[in-house]
Amino acid sequence: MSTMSMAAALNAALRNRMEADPKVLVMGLDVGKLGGVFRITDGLQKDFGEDRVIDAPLGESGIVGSAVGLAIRGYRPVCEIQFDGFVYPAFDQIVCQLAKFHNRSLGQVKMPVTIRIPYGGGIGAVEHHSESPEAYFAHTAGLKVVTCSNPSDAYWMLRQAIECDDPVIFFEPKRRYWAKGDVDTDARPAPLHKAHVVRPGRDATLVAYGPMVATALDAARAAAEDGSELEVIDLRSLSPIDTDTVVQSVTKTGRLVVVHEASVTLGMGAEIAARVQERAFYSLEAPILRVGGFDTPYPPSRIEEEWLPDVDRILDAVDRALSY
Amino acid sequence: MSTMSMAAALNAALRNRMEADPKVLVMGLDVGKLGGVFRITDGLQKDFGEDRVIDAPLGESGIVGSAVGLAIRGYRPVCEIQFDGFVYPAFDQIVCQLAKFHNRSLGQVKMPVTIRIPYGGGIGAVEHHSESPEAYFAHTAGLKVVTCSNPSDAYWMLRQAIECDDPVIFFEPKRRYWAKGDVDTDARPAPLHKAHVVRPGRDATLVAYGPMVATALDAARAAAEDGSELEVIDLRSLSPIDTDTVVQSVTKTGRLVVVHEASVTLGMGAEIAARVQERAFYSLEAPILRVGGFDTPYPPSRIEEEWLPDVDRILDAVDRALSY
Amino acid sequence: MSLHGHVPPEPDLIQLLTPEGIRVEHPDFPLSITDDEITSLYRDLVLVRRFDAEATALQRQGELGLWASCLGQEAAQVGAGRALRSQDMSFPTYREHGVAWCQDVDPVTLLGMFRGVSLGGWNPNENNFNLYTIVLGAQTLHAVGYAMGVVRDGAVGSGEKDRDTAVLAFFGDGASSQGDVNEAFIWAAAANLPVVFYCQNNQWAISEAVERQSRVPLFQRASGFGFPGVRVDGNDVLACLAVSRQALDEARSGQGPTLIEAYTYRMGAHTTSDDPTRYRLTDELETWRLRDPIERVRAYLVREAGVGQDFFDALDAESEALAERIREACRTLTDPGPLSPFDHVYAEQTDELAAQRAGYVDYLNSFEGAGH
Amino acid sequence: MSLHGHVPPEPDLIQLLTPEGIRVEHPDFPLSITDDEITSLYRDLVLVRRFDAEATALQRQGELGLWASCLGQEAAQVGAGRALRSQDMSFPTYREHGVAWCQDVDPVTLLGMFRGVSLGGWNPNENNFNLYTIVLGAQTLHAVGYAMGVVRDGAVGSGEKDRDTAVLAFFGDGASSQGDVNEAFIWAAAANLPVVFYCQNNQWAISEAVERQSRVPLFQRASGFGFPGVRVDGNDVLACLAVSRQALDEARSGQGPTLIEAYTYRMGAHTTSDDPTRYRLTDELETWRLRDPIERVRAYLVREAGVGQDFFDALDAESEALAERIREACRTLTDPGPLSPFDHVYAEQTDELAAQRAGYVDYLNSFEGAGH
Ligand SMILES: Cc1ncc(C[n+]2csc(CCOP(=O)(O)OP(=O)(O)O)c2C)c(N)n1
Ligand SMILES: Cc1ncc(C[n+]2csc(CCOP(=O)(O)OP(=O)(O)O)c2C)c(N)n1
Ligand SMILES: [Mg+2]
Ligand SMILES: [Mg+2]
Repeated sequence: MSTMSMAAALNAALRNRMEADPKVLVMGLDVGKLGGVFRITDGLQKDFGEDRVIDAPLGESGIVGSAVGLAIRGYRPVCEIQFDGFVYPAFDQIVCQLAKFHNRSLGQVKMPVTIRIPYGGGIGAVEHHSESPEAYFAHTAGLKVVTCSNPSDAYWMLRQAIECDDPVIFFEPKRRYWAKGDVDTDARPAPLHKAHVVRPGRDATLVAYGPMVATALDAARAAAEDGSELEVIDLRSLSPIDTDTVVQSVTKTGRLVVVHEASVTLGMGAEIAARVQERAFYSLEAPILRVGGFDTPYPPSRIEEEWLPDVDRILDAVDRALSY
Repeated sequence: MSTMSMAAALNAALRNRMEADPKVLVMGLDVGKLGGVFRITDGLQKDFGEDRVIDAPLGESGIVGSAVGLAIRGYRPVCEIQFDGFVYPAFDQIVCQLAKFHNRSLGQVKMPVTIRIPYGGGIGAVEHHSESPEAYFAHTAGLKVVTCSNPSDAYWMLRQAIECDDPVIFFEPKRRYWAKGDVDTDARPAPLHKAHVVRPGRDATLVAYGPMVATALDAARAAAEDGSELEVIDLRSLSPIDTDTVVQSVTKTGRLVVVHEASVTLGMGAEIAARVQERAFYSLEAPILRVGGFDTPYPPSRIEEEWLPDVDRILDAVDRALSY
Repeated sequence: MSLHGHVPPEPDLIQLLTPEGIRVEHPDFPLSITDDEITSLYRDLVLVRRFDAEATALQRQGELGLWASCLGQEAAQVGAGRALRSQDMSFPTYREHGVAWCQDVDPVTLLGMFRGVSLGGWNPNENNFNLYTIVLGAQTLHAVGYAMGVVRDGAVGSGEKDRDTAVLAFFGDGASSQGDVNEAFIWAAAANLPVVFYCQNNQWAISEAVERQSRVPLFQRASGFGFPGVRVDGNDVLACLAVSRQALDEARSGQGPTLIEAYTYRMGAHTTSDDPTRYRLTDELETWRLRDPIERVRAYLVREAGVGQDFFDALDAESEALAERIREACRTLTDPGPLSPFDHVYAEQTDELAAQRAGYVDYLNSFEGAGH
Repeated sequence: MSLHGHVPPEPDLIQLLTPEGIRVEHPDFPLSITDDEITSLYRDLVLVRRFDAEATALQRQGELGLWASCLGQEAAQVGAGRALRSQDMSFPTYREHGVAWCQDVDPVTLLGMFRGVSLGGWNPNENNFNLYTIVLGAQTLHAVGYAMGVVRDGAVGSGEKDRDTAVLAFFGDGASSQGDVNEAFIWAAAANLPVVFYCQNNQWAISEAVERQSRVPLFQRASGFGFPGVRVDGNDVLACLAVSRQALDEARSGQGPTLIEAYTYRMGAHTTSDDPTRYRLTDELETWRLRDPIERVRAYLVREAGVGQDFFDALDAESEALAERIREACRTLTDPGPLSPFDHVYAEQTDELAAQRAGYVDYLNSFEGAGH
């Protein structure tokens, strides 16, 4: 057990997989000497060489397209997309090739490709550096989509993603990179696609993931002071979704608020609401409410904190849910 | 008033706008002499010339990217994407540029660009020719997304889309191109973003759009024979969504089934379910159910009819909704 | 000086067999080949054409949903295909039936996706022939990644004949305009990868003539990225073979990528759904008929190699037998089951999709005897 | 023949003013320019550098969230910017502060997005200077589309000086690897558009040296697409001006696109967030300091044009005044209101978004006096 930042945990996971399996390669922009703009690949090129930690030419389609080719040849590439807003040039290769290749080959070619994407806002950045594109990928059959909210999950989930024989889009909440936490590298990790109840409660359920888990926990603590016990679920996996865990909680609490940074329309909250209202219809005492980014482009950074869901907006929704 | 196919109606709408406004250009692959693979642009190049009906070099990013540039120069381009599955190379230009440019310029540059996309299955085609990518766009702030289900809407909605000062993704249900219907080119059209109740009913509401409207109507007719009156809503606009019309119907029927070809997870049905359960919570007598494509890649065409929602699958969901 | 003053001359095609069937030499691409070998190439050309014609016929009969014919491009494909060694990997578009043939892929295998019973479904690593890729240009980046793997595996420049590996990536004149193809050039050049890019310029991208894509010959594109490009008579199987061999050899030995432009012609429609009379003149077709890739080899074999009528008769019979076999086999390609879409979405099935499948099973079962 | 035999020689840079400040002639790019004009170019270079330094300082002081400095690239930018006519349109990346300056865009305008109070927010059609584009290469296709519009407007090759219009598209050495940039080349070449592509090869794309992107000089890329490419000393403002003028003239007169590679150096960090010591040696910086784009003009002015200390003193004062004004103005760039994100999503606001905005207004109002 040791205490480390999420960035360090991700680095350790990469290192672990590269040591274990010579087929694991890391590729992306500036992942070599620089160690990535967030230093997640720090030191890897020095230790594993330039042919395993590859500074790619500047093209995201090239990064993912060549990862597909590497996978056909039996490799297990881990691609870094520098920022959320730069994944779109690779969208065609992800949606039409990476996600579909295994199926197209009737299971004869595996696509064990991990695509790491630092995502989300709150770091005061310029345009395209604070987006939350996870719903695009969760809507795409053939992909698995996960996200971590703490160093331990960062470590284990990235290991599991790399070990997985399917393509995994791995979202890293960039504003939580430097928060520290305990990581037990000898533990038995939870299954990759399992949601976690991170705070038990009985009055309402909060579902969050990635960067919003900490915010949801803050909200739950604030609510507790006002006498409401919120159960907080860290979804962890966005595709597949561990609906059972959410439904079980809602069966108990009768109320659900889903929180994410992405624009609310057709965000993950929509899917969770649709599923839960179907599976827990008779348990719901209030409509499922969603707290998300507004249906606008991500705003200039000086007002991002207002645009992003925060404790107040979450509590406002909780109050509304409780008022039914 | 005249009777024409949807293909002819779309052609007439393009012709109407090109005649009215010299800034309207048509561009895409094979839109010139060939008139497009579906002949929607048939004859336009002959009548309006090669500089207004432009056979583009073969690159979708180029098509949309140059449309953005044309819009900056004051033009009003109508782009054709040849098939649904080929829009992804343009995804970056659509999401990061087309959708955001007006906002980035604080409203000083308009993006009156229409992107026509033949979409959906049921035509026995090979891979990438039968997909329903509408949710990706409906999740993207800054775009408007609409789809037509009949020749009259095809005519009017395309005219309105081209007239709109915002980017509109215009989805055309390719398997309905040849179905005929009345078009009154002198009528006063309904607002572009208004949903239509296309069959009144009291027992349950069916929401569909594009290719599935005809299927939903078939289902409603079948249900009527069994004594259930289904209200069918043609959503028409996928962003923004005319939630009021749906809520109003559900307030009356208490039951809602949403139908689309796209994969069910994070498809339009998710958003509609999330909104309606919130706004019509006390009216719902059953959970909102979704009938959509499965969460798999689009299947080989020989089994597409089984994969796609059909009357039986819709009625099965209606039965389940009615059984609550 | 005017920046725009210089107009480069149109290049000569590399040709080793004229349309009249005369064997000529090219100083840069010597080819020592026996008449037996030419006969064997001829056989491939004829069988590919016959198979292709049969597929077109099967489409007309409703047995296939679509067919993308390679009529007219047989030499470009067989020349390239026969230059591959068994360890090499090829990345086709959707039209390289002639390459598939050379890689020993059963033609019937190719029919599945056109019939609509699969999305491809073969194993690319079985015959080193990648799955057909419909999204234009995407496969060129896959070729690049595969080649990166080849290099890392030490399978370039080792000097071992059966180890050193090249990758052959196909694309069309139209696809040359896609960002992906150009990124593939950049990657291959920057890392000196063993990729041979093989552009079949068949003059058309559906209805768009190649002039829509480029005002200079496509092979020239390569020089701007820093690797050699060459234009070959794509209807001359000997030239295609010689140039492909050379480029693949240089790739295997570590000299990096090459772009080959095989200058050819799509004699048929784009696919069986297309109507080329809307956009091109029959004159053009006539001109290209005179350059038919098969006729010239036959002329050579008859006139120069003394191949007798027996051989041609036997080959006719073999062609018909092949067509017959394909026809039969096509009809027996059965539809996949309704649950098959769930089978291979993931290598590690998710509980979620398994549940969706189970729900669908229940639904299907509900019809048993339900009178629906 | 070996396909890979031929290695083209490295080209000479086009240069009109040596690093030592000696005026030289280039046979292909004559430039008749007065010392007054050179003095005025010098003023631009100095003011741009001062403004850029002030922005970097403002970032350090926390007034900006980020700054992408153009230190070292002033000549490449001012040379190109001063070649534009008022009807021409320019499409920058995010680093062309020197071009903005030449286009009379108030430097303070540029600060908004780096401060985080806007996403750009200026009107591209006001100064014919497009919004900064952060997604690499995207703007090159916008330039292409704009140029299509120019052609359709009859504003090319008319012979009217104030009518004929060219489009100048900027991108970096790194961005040259993006599909979009290459598609832009294809479109511009195929339709012979009046676009001048201007690549500032500043040797680095964040931590990646230009060799990661290309093994041949980037200007060569153009020839493969069928239009001229030329490499100019990007630290020589006279050469950049002369070559840009020529290329823009030819574009306006209907001769089509040109690629200019301005060979220069990013003297600072990629942005204020970057730490270049992790990936490059200070030696390199020293080499390039000797080629400083401003020093050489000053040397020329002092030695050849007899410009006296008065001028330099006055310019220093002007620089400081500019810096002062920017500093003040930056601090007063106020944050947008919390409702502003809803304002310009659409030209025709949707009921849906209006309702979302109204809900947010109610929410915000709920705090009034609520003690939150
Ligand atoms: C990205 C993409 N856009 C559009 C299409 C539709 N399409 C299929 S084939 C074709 C023309 C291809 O021309 P070319 O590359 O010359 O190959 P050819 O068909 O001539 O062999 C087009 C536009 C596609 N398959 N992929
Ligand atoms: C599509 C895309 N991918 C990644 C980035 C992140 N990024 C910003 S600048 C940069 C390097 C650009 O290098 P270059 O084109 O040489 O321009 P320079 O910064 O040197 O002016 C990168 C990778 C981006 N902005 N857009
Ligand atoms: Mg072609
Ligand atoms: Mg650079």
